Amino acid sequence: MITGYLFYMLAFLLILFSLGVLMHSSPLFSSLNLVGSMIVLSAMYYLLQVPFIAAVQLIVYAGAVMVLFVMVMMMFDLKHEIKIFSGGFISNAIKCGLAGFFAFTIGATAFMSTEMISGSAKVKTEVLSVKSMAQLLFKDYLIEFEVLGVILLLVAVGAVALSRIKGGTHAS
Amino acid sequence: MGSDLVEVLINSVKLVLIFLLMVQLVPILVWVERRGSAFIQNRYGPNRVGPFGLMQLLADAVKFVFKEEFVPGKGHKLIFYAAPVVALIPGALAFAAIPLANTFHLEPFMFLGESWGPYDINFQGYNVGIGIVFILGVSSLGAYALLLAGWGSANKYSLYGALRAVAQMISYELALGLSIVGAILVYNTFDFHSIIAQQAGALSFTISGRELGIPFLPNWGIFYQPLGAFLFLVAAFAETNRLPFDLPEAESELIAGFHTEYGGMKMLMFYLGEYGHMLVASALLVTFYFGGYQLPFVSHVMIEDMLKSFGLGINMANVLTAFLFFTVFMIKCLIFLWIYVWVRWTLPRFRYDQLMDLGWKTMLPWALANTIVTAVVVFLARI
Amino acid sequence: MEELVPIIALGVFVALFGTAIVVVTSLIGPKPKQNDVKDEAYECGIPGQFSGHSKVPVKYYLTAILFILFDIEIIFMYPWAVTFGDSITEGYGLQFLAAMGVFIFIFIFGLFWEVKSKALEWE
Amino acid sequence: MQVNDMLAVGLNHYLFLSAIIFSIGILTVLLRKNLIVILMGIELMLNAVNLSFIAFSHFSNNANGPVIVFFVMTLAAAEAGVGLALMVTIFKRFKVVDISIFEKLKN
Repeated sequence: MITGYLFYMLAFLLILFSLGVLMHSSPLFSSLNLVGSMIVLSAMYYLLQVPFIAAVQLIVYAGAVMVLFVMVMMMFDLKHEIKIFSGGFISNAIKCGLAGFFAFTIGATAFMSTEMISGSAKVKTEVLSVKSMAQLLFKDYLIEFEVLGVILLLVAVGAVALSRIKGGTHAS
Repeated sequence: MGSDLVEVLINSVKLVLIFLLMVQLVPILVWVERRGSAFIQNRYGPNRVGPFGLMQLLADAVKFVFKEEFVPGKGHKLIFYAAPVVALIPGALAFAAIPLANTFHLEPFMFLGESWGPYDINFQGYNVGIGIVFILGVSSLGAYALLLAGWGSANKYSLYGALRAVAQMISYELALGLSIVGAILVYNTFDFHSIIAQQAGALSFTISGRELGIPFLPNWGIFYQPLGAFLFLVAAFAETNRLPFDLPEAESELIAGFHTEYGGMKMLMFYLGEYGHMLVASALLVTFYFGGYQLPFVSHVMIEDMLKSFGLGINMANVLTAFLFFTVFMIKCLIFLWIYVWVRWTLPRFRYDQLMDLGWKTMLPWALANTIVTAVVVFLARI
Repeated sequence: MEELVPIIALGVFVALFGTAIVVVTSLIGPKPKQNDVKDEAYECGIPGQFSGHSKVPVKYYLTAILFILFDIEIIFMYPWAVTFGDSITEGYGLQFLAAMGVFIFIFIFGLFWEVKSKALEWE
Repeated sequence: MQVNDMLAVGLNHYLFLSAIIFSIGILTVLLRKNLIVILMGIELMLNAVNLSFIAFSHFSNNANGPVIVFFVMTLAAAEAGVGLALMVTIFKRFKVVDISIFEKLKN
């Protein structure tokens, strides 16, 4: 019962914030809207009984990635954009139509297959324990986990190398 | 939030009380800071208004309320006003997730002509089950208040102060997060109640099946994780931007850092956020390494039984015990808050490159070493 | 998940509390006339030289990127640390230790490389 | 009765929501000019997918979903890191972060 109310509230907020990302003319406000949608998504994960993933969403997305985005926005000092959308009216209309069609397709598919999924009636009632997740992570997905460590190392090297390119934001 | 009216009421009052607890701590801490610095520097400090200068804070509060309203001309109004409000939220949300006293049981009682209960009441805003990870997640949102304040003021000193503060916060967040991993390895849980329960009694541990114990020491985490506790304390100092790590507010370089353009109540709200963070850090330190709300060697059942033997009712005895434990918890927290003040007036400020070097090249490797050694020792002890 | 309700309630309450303080003090406080000099950014009384939103060194964002990467590696240690004790009693502790050992080795290698490449130097 | 039916939130509610968020992400990528906002659109799409993963795992009682989400989050963070490093480099070179820079690449 209360889950239903919470879901609709969070869904409304999520759509609102996402539209804010799309529509706001200032990139800084777009990024702040994205921060909002990340926090709402974290609440939604909590609602779906994966509190650990919810906390990770807060730490990684809201607390780290979005801080970086907001910081870069403030560093660039981007003004409000007069023309925020690329392309002309017709091409944009086509793009909107395609995205709408895509959303409709996914929605219709979900609606058609809903009996197939809900028929299994295996809805989780208890909270997903971190331990069962860790079992999967460090046994079944062990290779992926180690590869991820290597990828993070490569990204660090790449970021440092990119920042070495001459110039500087204060040179302008 | 609760199944019936009384429980919902109790829980709501609890939330508000915990938040007010955080808010009212600020004037006390400001007083402690002024008098404490005076004590350390061998002078009097504020002593004119009221006994021991206690009323000085009231005078300050009145002054804050009647300050002039000011927004810098080029500043962004919405962001400028939003920043202090945002600064309040992470500290409050994090503090409400920490248990302040033991869970106590209320037998059914009569209220408004109806019978209510029984209840089991946590002295805690909410029990999220993943405790420490939730707190790390929520307090990582603290960076936004600084960024918003720095950008909204349209002042380059504010912006630089904010960027410095954020760079410092995120650098020390690594050491903070990593220093706790050792403690989690020892306790095997994220949940605060379980962590505190494991610290009951006298110090005892099992090595390869043999029980070893030191009867005169409490079973606190500090004896398992001394290095982790120290790293946590230092990282918490840097997280809260306190001296010796208060580079964002270095007066000689940056005026007052990210809140240069703020005054009056809005400035006070940044202080609320900062002291809230300090309180959360102290509470975490107490919970992880100093036995939480427990008195050493004494369990809450013993005190409840003792109170009952004095002829108190069950409910009364349980509530009184919970309040006793709450007092113990607050005293432990206040000791660490005093350490914050003490360190502030003892150590000089770091230089910025020294600060970053300390975070990345000293504390992070030491925290990593702590984790590895703990893992190996746990493995060898339990195998 | 019932616990979401008090979390949201507290968040909203604190936000309202803060907003109320900001609004009330802005109503109570005196409002002297603003002038151009007062509206300028505070720079110790010297006339401002540059616009408020000046450019900042790239160093800060590099620190933020490196923070993200190390932060993720640390977060992977949390589920591991919670499960490690159980894994020993269930008999595959060595496997867990080895899995995290390799990961931490990569972590240390990355940290060492960063220190070596002077990406963490502040002048 | 109808209100109660509405409040019984099932898998398809979450899937609809995920589809909507994904479409908004696609539109952000397709329509916006600013490169960093485009990057944010990609983050939005990834998050929509994460939401559907978690929803599927919740409604079929399967612990694999959260693990995959964990991996996706990690990769998204890494992608954002490299993406923003590229943006800063582009900003240094062209003084704008706009998709118009790709027109300059022709010559």
